[in-house]
This record gives sequence, structure tokens and C-alpha cells, in this order.
Amino acid sequence: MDSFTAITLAVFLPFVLAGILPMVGKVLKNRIGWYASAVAFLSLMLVAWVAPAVIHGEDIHGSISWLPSVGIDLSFYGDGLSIMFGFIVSGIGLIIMSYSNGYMSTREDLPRYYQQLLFFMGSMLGMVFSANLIQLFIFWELTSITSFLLIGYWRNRPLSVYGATKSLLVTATGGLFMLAGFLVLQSMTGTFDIPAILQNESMIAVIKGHELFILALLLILIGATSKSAQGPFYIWLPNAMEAPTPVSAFLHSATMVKAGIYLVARMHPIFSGTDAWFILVSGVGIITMLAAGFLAFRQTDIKGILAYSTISQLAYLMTMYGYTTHQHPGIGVAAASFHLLNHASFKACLFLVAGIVAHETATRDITKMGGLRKEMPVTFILAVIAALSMAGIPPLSGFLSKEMFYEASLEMGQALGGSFTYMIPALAVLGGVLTFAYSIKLIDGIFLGKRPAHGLPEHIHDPGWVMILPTALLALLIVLFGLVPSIPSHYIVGPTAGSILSETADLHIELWHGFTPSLMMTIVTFVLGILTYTRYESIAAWQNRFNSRHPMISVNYFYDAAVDNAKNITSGFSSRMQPGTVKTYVTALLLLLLVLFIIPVIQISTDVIPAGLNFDIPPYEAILFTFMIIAALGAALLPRYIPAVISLSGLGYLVSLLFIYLSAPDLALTQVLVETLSTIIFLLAIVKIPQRFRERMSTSVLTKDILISSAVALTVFILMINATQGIVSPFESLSHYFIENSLPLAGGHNIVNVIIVDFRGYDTLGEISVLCLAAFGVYNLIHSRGEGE
Amino acid sequence: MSTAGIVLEVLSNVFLVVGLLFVFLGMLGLVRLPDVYNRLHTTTKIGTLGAFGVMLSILMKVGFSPIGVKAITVGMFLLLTAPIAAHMISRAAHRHGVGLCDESVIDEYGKVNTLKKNE
Amino acid sequence: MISMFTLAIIFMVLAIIPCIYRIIMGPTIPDRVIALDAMTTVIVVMLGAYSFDQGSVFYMDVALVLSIIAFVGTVTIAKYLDEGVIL
Amino acid sequence: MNNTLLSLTIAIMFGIGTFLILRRDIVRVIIGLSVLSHAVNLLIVSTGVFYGTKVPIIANDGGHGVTEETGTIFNDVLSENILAPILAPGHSVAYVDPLVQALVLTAIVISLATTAFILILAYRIYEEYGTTDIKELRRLRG
Amino acid sequence: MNSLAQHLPIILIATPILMASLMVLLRSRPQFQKVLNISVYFVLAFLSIVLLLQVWNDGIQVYEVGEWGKYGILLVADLLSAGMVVLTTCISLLSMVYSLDYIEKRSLSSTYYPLFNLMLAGLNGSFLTGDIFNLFVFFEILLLSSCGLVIANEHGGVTKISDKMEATFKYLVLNMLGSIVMLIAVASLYATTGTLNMADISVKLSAMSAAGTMPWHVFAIALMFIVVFGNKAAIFPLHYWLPDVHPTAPSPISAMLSGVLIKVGAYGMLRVFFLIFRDTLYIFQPVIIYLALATIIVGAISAVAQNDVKRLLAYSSVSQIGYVFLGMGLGSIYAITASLVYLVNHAIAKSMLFLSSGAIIHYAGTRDMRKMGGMVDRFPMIALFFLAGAMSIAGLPPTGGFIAKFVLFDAGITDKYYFEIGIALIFAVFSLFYMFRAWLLMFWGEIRDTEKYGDYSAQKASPLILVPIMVLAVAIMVLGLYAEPLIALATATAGQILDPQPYIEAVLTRVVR
Amino acid sequence: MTTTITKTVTRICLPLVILFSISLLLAGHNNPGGGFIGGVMFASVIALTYVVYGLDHIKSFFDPDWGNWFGFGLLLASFTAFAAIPFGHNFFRSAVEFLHLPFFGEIELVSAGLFDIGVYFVVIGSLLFIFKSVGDDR
Amino acid sequence: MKRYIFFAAVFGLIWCFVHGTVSLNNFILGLIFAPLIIHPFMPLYHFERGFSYKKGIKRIPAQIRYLYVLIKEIIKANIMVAKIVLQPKINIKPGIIAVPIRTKTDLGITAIANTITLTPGTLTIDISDDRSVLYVHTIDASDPENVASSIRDDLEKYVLEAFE
Ligand code: NA
Ligand code: NA
Repeated sequence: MDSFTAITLAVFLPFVLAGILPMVGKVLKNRIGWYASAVAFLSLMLVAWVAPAVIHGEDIHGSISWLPSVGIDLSFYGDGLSIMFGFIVSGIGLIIMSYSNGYMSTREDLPRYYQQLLFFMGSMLGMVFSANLIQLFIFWELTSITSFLLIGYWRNRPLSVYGATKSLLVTATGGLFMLAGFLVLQSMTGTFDIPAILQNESMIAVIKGHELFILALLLILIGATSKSAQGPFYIWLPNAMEAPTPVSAFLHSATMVKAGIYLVARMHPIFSGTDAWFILVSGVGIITMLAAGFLAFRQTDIKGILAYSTISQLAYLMTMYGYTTHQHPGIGVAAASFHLLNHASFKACLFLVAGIVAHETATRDITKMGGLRKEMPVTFILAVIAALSMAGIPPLSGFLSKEMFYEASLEMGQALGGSFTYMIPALAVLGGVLTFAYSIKLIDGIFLGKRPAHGLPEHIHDPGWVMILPTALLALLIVLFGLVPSIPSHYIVGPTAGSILSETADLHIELWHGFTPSLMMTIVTFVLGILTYTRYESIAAWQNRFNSRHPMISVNYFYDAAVDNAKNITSGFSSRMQPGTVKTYVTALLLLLLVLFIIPVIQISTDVIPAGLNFDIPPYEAILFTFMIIAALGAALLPRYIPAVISLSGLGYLVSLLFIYLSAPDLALTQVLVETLSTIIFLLAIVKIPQRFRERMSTSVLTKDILISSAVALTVFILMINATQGIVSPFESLSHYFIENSLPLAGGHNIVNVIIVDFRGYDTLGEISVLCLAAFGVYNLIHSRGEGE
Repeated sequence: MSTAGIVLEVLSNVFLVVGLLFVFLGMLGLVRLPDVYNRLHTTTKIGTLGAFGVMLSILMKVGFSPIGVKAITVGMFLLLTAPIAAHMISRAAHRHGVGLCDESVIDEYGKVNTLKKNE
Repeated sequence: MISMFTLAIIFMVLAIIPCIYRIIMGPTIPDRVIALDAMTTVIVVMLGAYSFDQGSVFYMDVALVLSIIAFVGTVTIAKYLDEGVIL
Repeated sequence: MNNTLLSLTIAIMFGIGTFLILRRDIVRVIIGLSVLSHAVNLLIVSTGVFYGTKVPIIANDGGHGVTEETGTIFNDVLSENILAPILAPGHSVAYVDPLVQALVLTAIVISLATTAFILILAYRIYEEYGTTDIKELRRLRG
Repeated sequence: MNSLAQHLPIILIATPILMASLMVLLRSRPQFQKVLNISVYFVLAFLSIVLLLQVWNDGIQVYEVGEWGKYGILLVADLLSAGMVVLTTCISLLSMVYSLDYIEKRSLSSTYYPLFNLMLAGLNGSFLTGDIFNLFVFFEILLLSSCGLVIANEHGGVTKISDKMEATFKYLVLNMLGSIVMLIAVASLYATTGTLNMADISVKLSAMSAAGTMPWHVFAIALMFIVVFGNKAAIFPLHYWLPDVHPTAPSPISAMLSGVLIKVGAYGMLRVFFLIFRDTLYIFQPVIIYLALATIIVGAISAVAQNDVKRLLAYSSVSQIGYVFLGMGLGSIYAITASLVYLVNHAIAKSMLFLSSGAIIHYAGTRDMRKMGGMVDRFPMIALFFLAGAMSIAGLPPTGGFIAKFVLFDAGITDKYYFEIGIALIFAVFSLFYMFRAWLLMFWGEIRDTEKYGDYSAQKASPLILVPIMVLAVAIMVLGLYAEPLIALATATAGQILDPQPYIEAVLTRVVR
Repeated sequence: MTTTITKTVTRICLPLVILFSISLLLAGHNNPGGGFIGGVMFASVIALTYVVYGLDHIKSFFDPDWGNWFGFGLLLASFTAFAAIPFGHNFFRSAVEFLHLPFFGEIELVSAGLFDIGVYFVVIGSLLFIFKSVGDDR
Repeated sequence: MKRYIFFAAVFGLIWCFVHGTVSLNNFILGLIFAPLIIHPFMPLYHFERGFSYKKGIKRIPAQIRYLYVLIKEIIKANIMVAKIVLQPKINIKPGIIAVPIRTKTDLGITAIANTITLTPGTLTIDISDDRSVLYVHTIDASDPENVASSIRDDLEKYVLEAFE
């Protein structure tokens, strides 16, 4: 099995095996979770299978023909970045699915749960290994959809539905913009293939100089930030916490939300090294980092705190990937890549802890907890490891990546110079302080202090091994990465950074590296962090006060206002657009017709009125014309139905008389008959419609209608004189053939009738079908009475 | 042309002229006479006779060729149907309360209808 | 040269004027119906004349049909006026 | 067949029909459609491409051969690269254009069918809503 | 004995007409009607695919009705028309199967079968005809058959008959007006060129254009066809009838109307402008682009405003057809391909959505989504299928709708129509919003009306109703996951559309008796 | 109710017009007329009897299912068109035959005539179907 | 059966007339169509009543006489009404009068009613329910008795002879 096959299998096996999961579920019943775990394990093994080659600097790239017409193949690409994500996705997937065996009640719809988890995992793997932009987008949106379904897992709960909707709207919409960005990118490069762009320096140069550069970057970043809950798009993530906790751990902390980060990392070689990149990526990152860290204080739901913390931590990553200068495009790449790995582990671990706590205490409200360390000692230890890692306490992995973040911030500040030299590190430290504070809050709030008198179940204890073991595994990783940083740095972070920077990154991550400025910053962070923590409650109280006083100062407010009022806003538009009366619609049609007629009159015509018009007619025809107009006017203006219909009937007879003069006896015959019949049918209908309604026409309405009518008349007139007199058709007509062949070939003297039944008998077949249709329609009309209610 | 032919020709032209005149007069009556019933007199009688005259004239001119035969068929048909049309319309008009003109001196039909209504 | 029948046709066209007048001006519905019926009679005459003038039997067919069918129409309207129903 | 006054008449009928379909009363709208269909039928007939005046019925000789000179020179033979034969000069036809008549016949029948349907529809609408005012219909709608 | 295969075009049109007459005569044998009709539809669907393969392998197929060459009426099956016919017959088959349990029994056997058959004939006839007046005739068949079907009775229908009638009235008036405009245009075209055969007209106009004697009114005529076909396709500002008509029709008919019928307009536009009025394209395209954008915007915004699920779907059809026309307006081969792919995907997705909403409405007893909720527990399959359809309309992968939007946007951006694609993109977001809003309101959330729920919980959708929905849902996914055949077909079709010479030659170089 | 006078004349007209309609139908190929015109004549005169005698009275002894009429007409028309296919021709290919009968002389038989009869039935059937449906509807 | 043959013969003739060519071929064609047409409408034509050719043939002279009177009266009527129309000032005294009649058969009543309508200044408006009185509008109703008696004596006599 070659590496490409392995990756392909790693991506598609989850889909296939999830597809048959409902069948398997019939056999395994409540143990179906282990089946899902096995699938995740399989994917993990497949990723591990290809990892060595990638670590040794070999890129995997292969494709299967999929949409050759559009130039898109199903192609996969494995480099350091992909492999790291591959490990995170499948590894955490394995952990989560195992954990779920303990967490999910057997009363739940387990097949649906695991099926969607596996679909998600497959999509995520597909996304990170995608070698072309469109394929990436496809898997990207698939993750949005599966996330939507998983958030709404408890689909009858309004809050779940709300959260699911929000996440879908934000992420899928962002995805569409990202797609547009990809298309713009493709219009610059002519290819959707990512490696082809990445490996082509000149192409990247072209992109950077292209006038659409900013547009492409902006569109792609909309996708990335919406997915990673950055900037104003953060709003969906807190509400996504309605999902079952393992889902939150998996999707909304460890993997899916990192898709945006993945995209930024992926696009890093293409867009970085420009001011726009730094301003947009790091700018959004820093703002989000601070805002989300700050907003976490107000949360009382454990998962809420974790959600804001996730947003904030992802913002770290954004910030770091955004650090760039023309000379040194990847200042923060290594730091970011390492922190990414660490965040996946400590945040997933925290979520699992949160899950355990909620599972045991039946609440997620941190204000109702406290002092659980005695009852749940194991959980407590695991939580402390993860939280302290997040807070950046040595010797845990989080400390290392935070140090690297400070280093990169210093470097970036120096590179920028001026006031940035201090501002950027200062902001980084501020972020660290906030992180420190809420990390401590988690431990303190849940496990330390006094057990509240009411609200918690009597017997609280550590859960069974099914839930502890996966959590412990993550905690172990945190400790391991902290103590032996060379393992991640050598096997994961190095290749990742290397693949982004397309140069072998020389990483030396060590626990102790002397009294560097970054260590100073860390110390400052701790000090300030502890100070901040003492003010934690009052800050939270202030936030609550502020929020209730100024509800409008919030992105959520606008989201809710937009979504809730979407219907009202649009229905105003819709009812204005669709007033409902035929008259408006007819007017619209006629106006369009007139406008369309005017276009060629203005643009093309030389003579609107052709020369040599023929006014020569027998006098009786002229009189006949007058009669016709009078009869038509009668039909139009006589106020009551019957006189109008009689007038119309008169018009019909006059028309048939005109047909006589036009040498069309067949037509005259038909017209006479049809006229009489339609008069009878008019009567049939009017019999049942006593006339009560008479339209009052205001002068303005009348003027408008007469104007439109006159314009229509004029249009028809101009068209007719041009079509019938303006040119003499220089071609032979079909009629020549009919006249010539009616008798010899079709055996009929009456050419019109021969056309009707023979030359164009097919038309007549249609025509009699129409007659039948009228009959059916009338039958339906008559028999619809009372039965449709 | 034989004598019979000439006689036929003259007769035919007379019929034509008289027929046309009658048709025209009938239509004139439509404008001039005061009420529905009187107008019906002119259209059914004069119009029909006029039309019949013209058809007869055509028959005389062309003999029993398709045109002639059809012409006389048309004439017969008008004679058959015109009175019915007149009858139906006048009946409807009267029963629907279209009154006689002021010059009218008697309405025995109206009395009957009033009696019926009162019952 | 204008044939006699051409004159006839022009004369008949003039005969339509009163019919149109009544159709439009009424005053009662029966008036209009009579006028419509009368108009068909005039048209029948015109068709006859035209048929002869053109030497073509085809128009006579139209006249024949019109004379029959107009009757149907008039009777229907009359019944409607009288009884308020048709069938 | 092509005459400016005829075109003018037809155009005016179009105008009147248009005015009618802009009314609020359903029955008026239907009358308007009828007027329009008369107008369009006349329009089609007036677009016949010949200048002949004879009724397009070949005189009957009792047999089945062409005895009457139809006046056409039919030479629309498709040869290579000539897909659109240009009419020979001095070419005239004694008949009026039969094709447009056939088209109008079809159009008349179709409009009869449609008119019948829409009239019964109008009656049923009146029955359901108790009015033929289009604006009222809208208001009365559930 | 000549091969039946050469008669395929006419069989696809005339068989439904024959069937309509048989169905009238067999009114008293409902069971026989059912079996006969369904089997014939199966055969027709199969034959239409055979026809498409024929065209694919042997080139454009021309069928001379009555063997009069271009002087009579020709049926022309090129990739476009044959493809449309395949779409039509397949969706018709599914809708018909669905109807068997959905339409009220008496209505079904008395008028529904013949009306439906004639509608199918009208569709196939419109797609296959090579004669512009014949197109008018078949349009009329379509018009009246759809009117008749809109007022057909559903089982325990929730749509008030008065609403149906009001909608039908609007539909009729606007379409009769459209027919009149079409007649004016066709007659003027005949006066100018002396022919009704589309290929012939095309050649003659080209000859005039080449000679520099093309009269200006040809442009006016050409633009009139925008009104004609735009009215059928419901593009702005001719879309007004659609949101009234499509929702009030019985659901299988809504599926046909939104799925296939409005595509006739798009087809007509492609046929007429790219075959006949090639010399006017430079005026047509900007016009149609702006109309398409307006259509997209109006449809999308209005769809958001709806509470009635079928009305929402109808507005969405308006918006979506705008995308089809946008592709047409962009005009490159890739854009036309996109337009066609879009057309097919929308047809399938929208038919599916109407059918599934029908099933839901059938049991919920209301079309108001706010009164529904939590139906996923009762109808898990339909919820899933509806989701697939919603994703397709919203343009999300892995559905066909994504491929369609992607190809369209790609084509637009390749040709540097940034502004147009920008608008299209923004309103694609609207479609995401309204489709998922509908899905959520119907299937998720609290169970709104317990009494109603009790009613429909007792029943399950019958297989005859479920299977067509499922087939279409599978098609949506297949077109998303394996779009290559469709795109290849669409590309070849677009090639034929942009280069009509083979069409013209196939039609005009024939021996005439 | 209408009067005796009208009824009597209607009775006279009825066969006359039906004959005329058949005449128009058969003449159609060579003279003005044809299936549609003939059919409308037929339908009109039946409508006239409906009007004059009242629908119910006529239905008491003459109540054909007009639906079957147009069903048959459409069937006939499409069969005629299809009939060419077994003969190795295209749909709607017409055939002209001249039949020599001892008494009538030469009679021209055209397949299109059969089609026209189909049209005739469709027109009669559909129009009267509409009339009757509406008339039955109280 | 007799009636059938009678009708068939009449129809043969009518066929010739509507066809426009009076010939044996057409007559026979009409003959063939007749039974087909008449059959469904039998109840309208009183097939149950007796029918005899003798009576029919005997009536022919009377019918011719009736036709003669009719034409004479029609011409008189037209001239009279034409005069009225052409008067510079319309001066008439119209009215509706009741005219009792003796005729009992449908055909007779119809004939008399139509005759009245086609003759001078009179117009049948309605027939009473018991079919014994015709209501006639006359353009000169100054002497109703006179009008009624002239109808009875000059017209009805001939109608009775011809159709009863
Ligand atoms: Na009409
Ligand atoms: Na949309």
C-alpha cells in the first residue's frame, strides 16, 4: 500500500464504514461506539502509516480522475501540516469516540450520533489532505454540515436548534465566500491545485502582484475566520456548546474550529510576506484574542468558559500565523504549529473533564459547583494538568508554546519597529493574563473551595475507566510534550512548520532556555494573572451590568436582529414586490416589452417608419376598419357585461367579414362559428356572475392605462409596418411549396385545409389536444367545489 | 341571350335592387323606430325579405350551380329562423320588463303577465 | 368598372352603420341583440353578393353557416335574457 | 395583404385590448384578451408574404392533377451550400398566403379553448369569492 | 420494417397524446389506467435515454413529421433537446408514481391522467420541435394542461380551491398575454423570412446579416422572445405568477412545474437566441444578465419572507432560475455548461423538495411551517431527503447544487464578471438561509401542535410517495459526487448550442419529397 | 322554458345542421370546411337543442358521454398519424388513394380525412363536454 | 319506419342543398346519413304517432296555396313597414293583442306564428300556456279586433289546410 492509497483510505473509510453503521448497529446495539472507535483507530493507523515518509520530508501527492471536464481531480496531498492535522483529527477522534461510550446514554440515538461523528472525521481528514481548493471546499462545507447536525443532536431543544442554525449560517456562508476566494485565486493562477501553486515561486509572485490579491485574501479569510470563530464571526461557537460534550471537545475545540487555522496555514506561503496578511490575520487575531479572553469572565457555564477560551486560543494561532514580514514571512509559524497541537490536547482534555463533571453533577453551571476535588480526585488531577497547560505553567506543553508565542511577538514587534516594538508583546502578554485568569477559574470554581450546600447530587464520584482513560491519555500527552518537547518538535511541529515555510525548520524547543525576555513576559503574565483573578468576579459583574445596559453593543444582538427580523424585513419587500393583482403583473410585462422594444429602436434602427407605405384599399374596407374599432371600443367601454359581450360578438363578426376580404373563407367560417360559441360560453359564465362591481377609474389611473395602451398600440404598429411593408422577404416562402404540392402530393384543393390536416397536421394534433385540455380543465373547475377544503 | 334570359336578368336585377333597398330600410328602421318591438318589425320582415330577394337574385343569375343552390338555401334558412329569433327576443324583452313605447295603445300580453305574477 | 355587386357591397356596408349604432347605444339589451342579429343578416347578404361578385362559392358557404349559427346565438341570448339561465 | 390602415386598425385593437386587460374586473380582462386575440389573428393574416388575392383553394377539375396555373415557380431545391434560396425576381403568386391562414386557424381554435376555460374559471372565482374585482380577491384571500 | 429507433422523437411526444385519449376512454378502469400509465412512463423514460444516447453517438437526429422536410414540421433532437426530454420523462415518471397515492381517486382517473399525459407531450413537444409555430402550439398545451392540473384535487388537500383559482387566473392571463406576444413575434418573423423552421430562419437571417440587409425590427422581434420565454421561466419582472401558482398546485404538479416546466423558458431562450438570433446576442446578453440578477435578488429576498413552505420553494425557484439565466447571459461555453448543469440540478432538487414537502403537508394538514416542527422523528427519511434537497439549493457540497454553483461561479470569474458573481454569491447565502430555515422549522425544534402531530403520527408516507422522493434524493447526491457525466454532457451540449452549424445542416440538408 | 314555436323550429334545424356539419367535414379537403368547422356546427346545434329544450329534457333520452367522444377523436387522430409507421413511413405521412366506385364514380380517399374526422369528434366532444359540465352544475 | 323513409328523403334533399350540388349521388349520401342522425333524437320527432303518406301528399296543394299567400303577405308587409320607416316623422300606434287560434299541432302553431311574424306589421311575441292564444305585437293596434280577425281568416285558414 503506497502512501497515497493510505491517505485515500484514511479519508474514505470513515465515510464507507459510517454508511454501513446503521446495519452494524443492529448487531452491536449499545456497543456501537466501539465500532466507531475502531474506525477512528483505523484512520489513525493509516495516518501513522504515512507519517514517517512525510517526516522525512517527502510530500505525498496523488489523484484520481473525478471531474476532468472542469479540471478537478480527486487529489490528496500530505505534507507536515496535513499530517499534524491528520493525527489530531484521527487521534482525538479515537479518544472522543471511546469516551462517548461512557458519556452517551444508551437511550440516545447512538447510530445517528456515531455515524455523524464518523462522517465528520472523514470530512475533516478529507479537508486537511485535500490537494485542490475545490475539494478542500467540499470537505470544508461537509464539516459545517456535520457540525450543524451534531450541534442539533438534541433536535427538539430550541437552544440546540438555535446553536446549530447559527453555526451553519456563519460557517457555511463563510465557506461560500471562501469558495469565491478560491475562484479568484484560480483566475490568477489557472489552477485549483494547491501544491502546484505552493511549489511554484513565480506563480506566487504573480499572485502577490495581482490586482485581485486583496480580494482573494479577504474572501478566503472570511472563510477561515468564520470557521475558526474569529472576529465578529465568533458568535456561533458559544452557542455550539449545546452539542453533546464529546462533540464539543472534538469539533468545537480540537478539530473543526481549527479548519480556519489550517486554511490560514495552508495559504500562508501564498499570501504571507505582505502587509495585508499581517494586518488582516494578526489584526483579527489580536482583537479576538483579547475580546474573547475578556468575555470568558462572564460565563458561568463551564462549556461557555471553554468556548470563549477556545476562541481566544484560536486567536493566538491566528495572530501567530499572521506574524510576517517581507524578509521573514514565517515568524510565528513554528510557535503556532506547536500551540495548535497543544491546544488540541489540553482543550479536548478540558472538555472531557467538563463532560465528566456535567455527567456526574447533572449541571454545567460553575456557580453551583465547588470542592469536588475530594469526590473526584482523578478528574481533578487531569483537570489541573490541562488547565495549567492552558495557563502556561511549566513544565506543561502549554508553557512551551506560550513562550514561543511571546518570542515571536517580540520578534514581530521588533521587525515592525516604532511603537509596535512594545505594543505587540504587551498585547500578547495581556492575552496570556486573561488566559491565566480563566484557567484558574475553571479549577477553582469546580474543584476547589467549598462544596455548595444545595444543587449537587449527594454521591459524586469519578466516572468509570471508559471516560477516564481517554481523558488521561490526553493529560499524559500534555505532560509528555512538556517534559520531552523534542518528540513533538521533531516528529510533528518541525515537519509542519517546514512544510509551511518550505524550508526545513530548525526547531529547538526546550523547557529551560535561560532567562530570556520571553520568560520575563511569562513571569509578568503570572503575576498579572493572579492579580486579575482576584478581581475576576467583579469584572464579570461589570460585564453583566454593561451587557444589560447596552445590549446593542454585541455581535450577537445584530445576528439575532438580522435572523429574527429577516422575515419581517423581507416580507415588507416581498409584499411590495408582489402586490397580488393581475394588473400590476400585466403592467410589468407590458413595460418590459416596451423597454425591450425601445432598445433596438434607439440602437439600431435607421428608419423607424419605412418608406413606401401602402395606403391603398377599397373604401368598404376602410369603413369596416372603423366599425371594428367602434365595436372594440364598445366592448371596452360599455359598462355592463352583456352589452359589452354583444359588442364583442359584433366585433367578431366584423373580423370574419374582414377575413372574407382578405380571401380567407376558411378563417371567416371558423371565426363566425367560434364567435358564436364564445358568446354562448361568455353567457354561460356571466349567467352566474351578476354584475355588481363597477370599477371607478381615477384620472391618474386612466391616464396611465391609456398611456400604456397607446404605447403598446404604437409598438405593434411600428413592428407591423416594418415586418410587412418595410421589407419584402427576399426568400421563398414555405407557402410556395404548399401551393405547388397541395394537390399532387396531398390530394387536396383547399390548401389551407391541407396545411391543417397534412403539411402541418402535427400542429392540429396539438390544437385538438388543447381543446381536450380545456374540457378537462373545465371538468376540474366544476368538480373542485367543496372537495378541496 | 334568349328572351327568358333577358327577363331573368332584369328580374334578377330588380330583385337585387329591391332586396338591397329593403335590407337597408330594415336597418334604418332599427335606428328610427321607437322601441324594441317596432324595431323587430323592420329587421325581421324587411331584412329577411331583402336578404331573400338578394339570394333569389343570385339564384336567377347563376341558376342551380352551387352558388345558386346555396344562395336559396340561405334564403330559406333566413325565412325559417328570423321569425323565431324575433319571437324569442321580443318575448324575453317583454317578460323582462322592457316596456312598450309611449305611442302604444294596448298591451294584452302585459296584463296576462301581471296576472300571473300576482298569483 | 365597378360592378353592381360592388355597389351592393358598399350599400350593405352602409347598412351596418345603424346596426353598430344600436349595438353600442342600446338602450336595452334586446335592442342590442336585435341589432347584432340584423348585422348578421346584412353580413349574409354581403357574403352572398361578394360570392357572386367573385364567382366563388366559398363565401356562400360562410353565408350559409352564418345564417344558421347566428340563429343559435340569438336564441341563446334571448333565453338568457328571459330566464337568466342558458342550459 | 399589407396595408398601413389595416396595420393601424390592428394596432388600435391591440391598444383597446391592452386597456381592457388593465382593468380590475375579471370579466373585462377576459373581454380584453378576446379583443387581443382578434387583433393578433388579423396581424398574422396580414403578415402573409404574397401579394396575390385569390382564395387559396385550387379550382376543382374533378380530377387530381394540377390544371390551374398556380403562378408559382418552385425552385427551392437544396443544393450544396445553398441553404437559403433567394427568390427569383419577378416572382408572383396569384393566391393569398395560405400558411398564415392555417396558422390563424390554429390560433383561433386555441384561443377558443383558452377563453372557454378562463371564462368558466371566472365564474368559479365569482362563486368562491363573491366578487370579480381582482383587488377584492386579493383581500379576501386567506 | 424500419427500425423503431428512428421514430423515437415522435414516439416520445405522440405516445402521451395517445395515452391521454386512452385514459379518457378507460375512465371506468382505474386499476388498468394506473398500470398502463406507469408502464408507459417507464418505457418513455427508457426511450428518452436511448434517444439521448443516439444523439450522443450518431449526432443530431432529425425527424420529419409527415415527411415534408423543412416544409412540414421537423423534430430535432440535439443534445440540448434530448437531454431536456430525459429530464422531463424521468421526473414525470416519478411525479406520476407519487401522484397515484397523492391525488384524490376520482380526480385521478377522470382528468388527472390525461392532463398529465398531455403535459408530458407538451413538454417533450416543446423541447423537440424544430418549428417555431409548433413551439407556440405546444406552449399552449403546456399552459392549459398545467392550469387544469393546478386545480386538480389532492387527497384532503390543504390548499383552498379559491386560492388555486385565483392563482390559475393570474397564470392564465399572463401566459395568454405571453402567447399573444409570441404570436406577434412569430408572425413578424414569418413575414420577414417566409419560413417557420427555426434552422431555416436562422440561415435566412444570417444571409441577410451577411448581406447587410438585416432589418432592425429583427432585433425587436428577438427581444420580444425574452418576454415570451421569460414569462414561461418566470424571470423578473415576469415572475409574478409563479409564487402564486406553484404552491397552490398539488405537490407532484408543483414538482413538474418548478422542476421542468419553467425550464422550458430557459430552453426556449437557448434555442431561439443561440440558433436563430445569433446576430442579436450582443444585445441580448447584457439584458439577460441584468434581468437574471434582478430575478436572483427578488426571488431570494422574497423566499426568506415566506412561512408557507411551498411558497418558499416557489420563490426559491424564481431565484434559482435567475442563476440559470445568468449563465446564459455570460455566454461562454463554460458559462452555458454551467447554466445547463444548474438547470438539471435545480430541476431534480426542486422536484424532490416539492414532493417531500407535499408528503409532509399531506400529514401535517398545513403549509405553514410555523405550525410544523419536530417532524424528523416521524419522517426521518423525508427529513434526510429534504435536507439533501435544501443543501443542493443552497449550493452546499456534496450535492449536485454545489457543482452547479461552482461551475457557474467559476465560469463567471474566469470571464471576469466579478460584480455579477458577487451578487449571485451574496444571494446564494440567502438561499442557504431560507432553505435551512425551512428545514429546521419543519423537522427540528419542538413539536408545535400536538393534536395535529397525533394525526400524522398515526400515518406513514406510503412507498409510492416515498420512493420517488428517494430516487430524486439519490440523484441529487450522485450528481454531486459523480458529476463528470453530467458536466461532460453539458459541455458537449453547450458546444452544440454555441455552434449551431451542425444543427442547421442536419435540418436543411435533407431530401424533400 | 322556451316555446313550442322555438322547439319546433329547433327540431327542424337539428338534422339539417347535423347534415350540414357532416357535409362541411367531408368537403373540407377541397372546399372551405373541415373537421373543426363541421365539429363546431354539430356542437352548436346540439347546444341549441340543449338551450331550447333544456338540458335535462334532452338528457332524458340522449345523453352520450361527450368525454368518450373527444377521447375517441383524439385516439383516432393520433392513430391515423401513427398508422404510417407500420407502413415504413414517418409519423403523419399521409396517403392519397383514388377509389373507383361503380355508382359514385371516383372517390378520393385521403388519410388526412380520417384525421379530420378525429378532429371533428374532438371538437364536438370537448365543446359539448364543457357545455354539459357547466349546465349540469347548479 | 315510414317516418324514417320520409325523413331520409327530406334529408337527401337537404344534403344536396347544403352541399350545393343537386345530384343523385348527394341525394343517396343524404339518404344514408339520415337514419343515423335521426335515431338518437327519436323522442323529439314523435315517432310513436301515426304517419301516412296519403295525408301528406293530399296536403301538397294546400301547402302551395299557403306559400303563395305567404309570399303575397310578406311583400305587403314589407312595403307597409318600409313606408313607416321612410315617413319623415314616425307616426304609429303599436300594441300587443291576444289572438285566439285554432291550430293544435306544433307544426301548425309554428307555421302560424312564423307567418304572423313575416306578415304586415305583426309580430308573434308569445303563445299562451294552453297553446290557444297568440300574443301578437302589431305596429298599428288602433283596431285590435280587425287585426285578430284578419289573422284568423286570412292566414290561419291556409295554415290549417296545409299543416293539420
Ligand atoms: Na370571441
Ligand atoms: Na437562491
